[in-house]
Amino acid sequence: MDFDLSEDQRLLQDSLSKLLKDKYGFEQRKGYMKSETGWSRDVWAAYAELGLLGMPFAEEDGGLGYGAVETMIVAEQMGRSLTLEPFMSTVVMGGGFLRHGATAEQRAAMVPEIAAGNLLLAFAHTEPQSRFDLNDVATTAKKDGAGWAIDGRKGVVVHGDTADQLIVTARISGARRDRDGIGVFLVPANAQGVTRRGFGTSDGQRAADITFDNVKVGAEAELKGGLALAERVVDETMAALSAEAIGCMEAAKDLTVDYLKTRKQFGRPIGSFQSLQHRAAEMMVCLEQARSMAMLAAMMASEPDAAERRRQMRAVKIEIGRNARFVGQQTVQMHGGIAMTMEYAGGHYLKRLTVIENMFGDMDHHLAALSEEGGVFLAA
Amino acid sequence: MDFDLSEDQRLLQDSLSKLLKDKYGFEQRKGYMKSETGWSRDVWAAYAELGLLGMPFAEEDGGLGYGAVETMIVAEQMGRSLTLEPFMSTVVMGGGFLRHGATAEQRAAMVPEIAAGNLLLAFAHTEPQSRFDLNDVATTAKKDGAGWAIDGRKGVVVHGDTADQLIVTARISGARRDRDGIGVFLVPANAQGVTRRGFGTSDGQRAADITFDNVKVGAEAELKGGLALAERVVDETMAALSAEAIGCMEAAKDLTVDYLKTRKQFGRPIGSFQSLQHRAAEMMVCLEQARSMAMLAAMMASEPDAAERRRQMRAVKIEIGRNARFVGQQTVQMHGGIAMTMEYAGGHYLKRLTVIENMFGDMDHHLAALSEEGGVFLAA
Amino acid sequence: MELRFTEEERAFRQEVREWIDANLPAETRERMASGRTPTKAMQVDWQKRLYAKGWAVPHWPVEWGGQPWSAIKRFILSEEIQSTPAPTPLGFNCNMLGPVMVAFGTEEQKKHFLPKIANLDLWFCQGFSEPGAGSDLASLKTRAVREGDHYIVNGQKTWTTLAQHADWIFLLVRTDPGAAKQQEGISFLIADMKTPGITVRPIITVDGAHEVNEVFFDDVKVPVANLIGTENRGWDCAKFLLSNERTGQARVGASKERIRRLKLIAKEAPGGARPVMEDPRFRSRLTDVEVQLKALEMTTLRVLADENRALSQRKPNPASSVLKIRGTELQQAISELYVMAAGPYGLVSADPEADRWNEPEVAQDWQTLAQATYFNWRKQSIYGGSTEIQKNIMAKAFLGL
Amino acid sequence: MELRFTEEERAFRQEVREWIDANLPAETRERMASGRTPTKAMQVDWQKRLYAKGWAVPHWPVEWGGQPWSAIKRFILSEEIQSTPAPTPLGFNCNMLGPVMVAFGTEEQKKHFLPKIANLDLWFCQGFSEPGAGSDLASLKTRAVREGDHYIVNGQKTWTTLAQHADWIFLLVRTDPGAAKQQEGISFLIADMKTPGITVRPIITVDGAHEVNEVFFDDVKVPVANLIGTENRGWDCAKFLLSNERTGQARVGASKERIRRLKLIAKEAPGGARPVMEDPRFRSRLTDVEVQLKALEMTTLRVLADENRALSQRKPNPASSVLKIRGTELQQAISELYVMAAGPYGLVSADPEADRWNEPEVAQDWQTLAQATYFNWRKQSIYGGSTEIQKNIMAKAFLGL
Repeated sequence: MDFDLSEDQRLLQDSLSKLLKDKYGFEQRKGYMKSETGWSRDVWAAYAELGLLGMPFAEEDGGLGYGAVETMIVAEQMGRSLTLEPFMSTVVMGGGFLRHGATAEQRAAMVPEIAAGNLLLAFAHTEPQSRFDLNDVATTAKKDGAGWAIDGRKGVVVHGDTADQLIVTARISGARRDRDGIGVFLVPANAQGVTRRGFGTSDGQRAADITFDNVKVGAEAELKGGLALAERVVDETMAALSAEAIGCMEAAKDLTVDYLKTRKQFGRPIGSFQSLQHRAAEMMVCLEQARSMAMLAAMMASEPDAAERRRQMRAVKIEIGRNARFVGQQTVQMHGGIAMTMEYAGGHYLKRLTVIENMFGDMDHHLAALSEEGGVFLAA
Repeated sequence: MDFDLSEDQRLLQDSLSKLLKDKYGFEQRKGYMKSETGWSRDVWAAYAELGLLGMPFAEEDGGLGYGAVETMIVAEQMGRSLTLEPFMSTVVMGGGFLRHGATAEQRAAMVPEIAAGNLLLAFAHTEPQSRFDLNDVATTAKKDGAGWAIDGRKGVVVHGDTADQLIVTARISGARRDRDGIGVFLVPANAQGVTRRGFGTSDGQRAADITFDNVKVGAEAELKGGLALAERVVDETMAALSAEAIGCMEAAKDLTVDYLKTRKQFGRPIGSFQSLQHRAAEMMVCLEQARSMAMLAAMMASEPDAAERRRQMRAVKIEIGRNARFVGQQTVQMHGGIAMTMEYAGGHYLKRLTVIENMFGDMDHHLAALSEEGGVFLAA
Repeated sequence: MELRFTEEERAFRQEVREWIDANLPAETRERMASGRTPTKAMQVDWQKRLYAKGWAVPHWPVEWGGQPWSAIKRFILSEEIQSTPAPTPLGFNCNMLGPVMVAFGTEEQKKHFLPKIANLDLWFCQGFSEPGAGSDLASLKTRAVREGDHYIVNGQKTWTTLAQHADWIFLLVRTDPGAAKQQEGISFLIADMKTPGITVRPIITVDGAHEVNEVFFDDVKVPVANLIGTENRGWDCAKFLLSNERTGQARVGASKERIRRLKLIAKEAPGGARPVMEDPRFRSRLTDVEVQLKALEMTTLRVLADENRALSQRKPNPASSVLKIRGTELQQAISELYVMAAGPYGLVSADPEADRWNEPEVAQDWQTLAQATYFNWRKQSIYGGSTEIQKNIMAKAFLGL
Repeated sequence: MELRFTEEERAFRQEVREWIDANLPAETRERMASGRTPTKAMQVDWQKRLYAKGWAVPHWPVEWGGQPWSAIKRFILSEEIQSTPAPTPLGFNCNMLGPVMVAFGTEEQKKHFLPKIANLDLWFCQGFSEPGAGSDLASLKTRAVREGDHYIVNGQKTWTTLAQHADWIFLLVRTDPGAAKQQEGISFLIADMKTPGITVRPIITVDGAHEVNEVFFDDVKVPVANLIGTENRGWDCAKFLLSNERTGQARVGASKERIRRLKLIAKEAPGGARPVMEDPRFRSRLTDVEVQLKALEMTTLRVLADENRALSQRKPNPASSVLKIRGTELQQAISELYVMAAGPYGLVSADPEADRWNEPEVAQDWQTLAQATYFNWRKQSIYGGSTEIQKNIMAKAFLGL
């Protein structure tokens, strides 16, 4: 067991950190947010140049063959800078679906495009009734000649407004909440019958509400793996989101501690007040506990036993959520009014952390499921 | 609406407070605890003299006709002094059963004896399988000629080791958890077939495990009212226990604040440290919120609508439990080691508060039930 | 001790309820019920109706539009307004400036301003906080120099709520920078927002709302007649204002309304296999908040019933400090329950700039407000005396630490 | 970065498990499993077995009985011992005095004492705290005056755990009351408990247990040869001791064992209609604690893996401060879950004076221990550096506040 980064990993961290320092100051970020896409094509191109967009793919597919630890490193840096680009959607989620569910031909066609920054993906799974349950799918895929016809509605498709290809769960057979009978389909966003309505999310990112009205795709559009594939990719995504949350928390903690040292009231730095000192210490405890879980997530992302992976990932999500909430809230509380404003980064960390807490299941969702699965420490 | 005490009520409070100051110093209490009964016959006689033992009974029965507010006043004083005598068992619970369930003849026979301090009662309801459910009764009462034969086992009968008469729930008909078919019986503790094993409780009081082996009682032994009677009395007891908890919390808070002012470390009173100041302030918030609920309990104890009474009393028990736990734990934490010892009152408040928290249902028990009953604020 | 509402109090509650039902415009009720703040027009219209009925400022002296009511009766009115929900009379006017003017103002000031304040003919905002003076309010730096019958005011105020709606502002200024203590040498002024040299700059909060502002004073001429109380004794007015109406901060009525609504919503809100409300965990969390709110309601009533004693003995009820701390916590906790209920659709963010952005709707209206409200309500433990400041006060005033 | 146990580490875990199974006396295992502390005889017997195997003090230098293992391997041994559960090697001997003697002792002291310490031939207790010196340890007053080749010790120690079992004591005494700083002028001594003038008086804790003691020193003659390190530099030894083996304080293995046992118990524990474990609220609370414990386990591993860097750069890992704070909280949280599971029968209190008081049983054994353990474990956030002291240290050392 060894928690140190390799030389290559440190290099990756440094070069991304440098890029973001250069291109992702908080003021620059405001500009990206106001642009039409809500994020920066320019930064995206820089990611491509750095190799980040092809990192999870096998070298023979045109990628770098990086693993979960590298994803953790990258996501953490992005969390620090509150980046807005569709890295999770395209590289982590899209990449996961292509690696585990696509044919060699599909990968040969798509991976170079993704790596070059020309192709964006988004995962469409949430439905009005589904809440956090991936298996709750009312959208249907019906056989249509050799191919499929897809009908239904997906909500809150993160970065679905700018995606070129949508990855869509749809029911081939069975009842709405059956685990069997779910297919995962690659659907071009400009296919006939696809209607998208984009909107802002509470953390200042973008998402879309998407309806599918008799959308025809070929037989090859169905990725192999069904629900198990989607769950695997979501587990990998939860690992990446956890690392992003660590970046947010660490940056928020640093910002807060700096503020405590410089802001004066009653003639002294407010960081000299013991109640705030203890709260800052508690923030650090939360950060370290969360960081431990992000590392566990990186370790478990490649666990082949799906049930074991899922249980541990639930534990990760719960602990990240708990600590993210505390750190986010206290960042605002200890700053006071200034962190309530759009102009200051503090409150934006709370917002992004809140969204991460509520993606792919909140604390109660995973607590309920994990406790039904026997908890963390199974009987020996 | 008026929260002030009347002149008479203030007098009652003062005279009991004086009595306890005189007879219930912490060192005196240690002596009572070590005595054979585990409490003081002498103090009990003093209560009788003050009229406390007959206070809830109607004047025509030989009592003082006092209500829930007076019980609250008395219980709060007893909580401050951590008294050990069977006041809850005999006067609050026993009194409740006699007032609401006994015949005039029974009251005529028993009330003067109780008021004089000669007769002690205890309520036997818990069974090994019942947890907090009053309706979960495996003990049976079978018709036996004109009377009854009782068989079963009751656990954790508070003050059951010294009681003269036991008030016992037993099943006359139906299945173990049916709400119907439960009878409440007055059983002399020295009746043939009654076996008692006394033991100490975690707060330094006394209780007994009691088995009933074909115990024969007359027809008049059955009080009228069944489960509804028991629930009504338990609601009244929860009100009194809440007031006792207020007394414990207030005394614990005072003790702690005094200690913060006098204990010095690092060359200054530890009460000058802001983190402890804020914790003490939080203790006060807890105390006041709990006090509000103890007052609500006194108000609701006489509510005729049983469902409404029950809902409000659950809310009381939950809020008392939450705040009792915080105040009890912080009393120990802010004192440090000294409050971990038997020799000092601080830890004993935590112990008594823990027992109160766990009597007649803990927080989760009442949260579950209350949320199923629609919560506190019903739809308008 | 009598812990039930009297027959008369219950009848009054019924009367209030019926009157509100008959008089509250439907669109105001609807907007409030959705969890939004009222528009300026709604606020003004409703407060004028309340004033006409005699219910806008019942806690003021009768001669200035108040009512000879008990504190409990005032509580009932306020609770009914909040739990309808309807707009509450503007706090800056009715709970802050009004009582200060009654206590410290001249007869001319009272005659001229009090009716306009109560009837919301003039909308006042509050100029207390400054960039360098937050929790430590007495360190404020905005200067007012007397020149003839005017003060010349220079400086900056911040966190000025709804300054964009305001006709007037009341503010604290430093009139004697040489005073021995910083609390001395402060004065309390009122000023017309149209006075040259006053500039309002919006502050957009993290939820996207425009609620607070910066207000800049650049050589602003304020007539000396606009001084409230004595020059250099403005801190007395400020302390009086801040200690006033602490019971209002608990906002129990509003929280009860939010809880009741949430129960209805959560009965329908999809929870995967079953509605959110049927998840025992969610239900327990909700009930837990309700229980604490019930306790806070009782605490509020205790403080109100004790008001006369507290005023006459000048010894505040220790329970009064509970109201701001727990009231805030519970409002924040309720906002977290809404976020939980909204689930993945809580990510959808209402666009406050575009009125009909959600047509056709991409998420239910309440879902689009859940996270915004959660973010916005974080302010409640910061403003009006942060939780930390409240605890400092409690430790000192009530515990002697 | 390699976040899995190696093949070798997994094999070692298996070896440890099998060895413990084969060597732990049944009555010791049973007593530990019931949640009780081991008797003195059990502790001594078990530690001698571990020492014979080479496993009592693996973190010591190899020449003194240690093992050339990685921190992870030591963690595995310790975790397996805790989760059996079996007695852990006596902390006063193995984690406190032993390392201090290795670092500061003379060759004679090492040769004479270290094997006896490791093999528990001598049971040591700790004389640090005094009635007036708790969190502020450096204010200690026990005096040692040198007279020829002896110190004459006078004073009082308190909270001395298991002094009633101890053969020897290590203690901090003030040898130079005139020193400029109170941390200077302190010396670190060891003393035979049979020395005339040493009196042990039990302190009974709220749960009825006799675990801690007061120790009085009345003109106690301690040979100068019993000084560890340099006279007046005892604070160096104390700091070294306190910073040592912080990972042990998390006690993750023991907490895992308590959690696993609780799950079994709660499956049977009556909950009215159904066993406690089937109540979704209880189950969520339990799972929530498990999750935090899992995080703490990972944090422990991170700190261990980082040990060499931290030692060589003299820069402790910030995560190390987490261990005591969260470890304590979780142990306390688990004790509260036991209280919940016990329900009304949690009121039954074990009589620690009478061995067979519960025959025939009035409640299940674990029920009778639930509240006592809860009360007893409140000490954990107080001793060994209270949570408050830990946070002071963190704010200063890691956050620069």
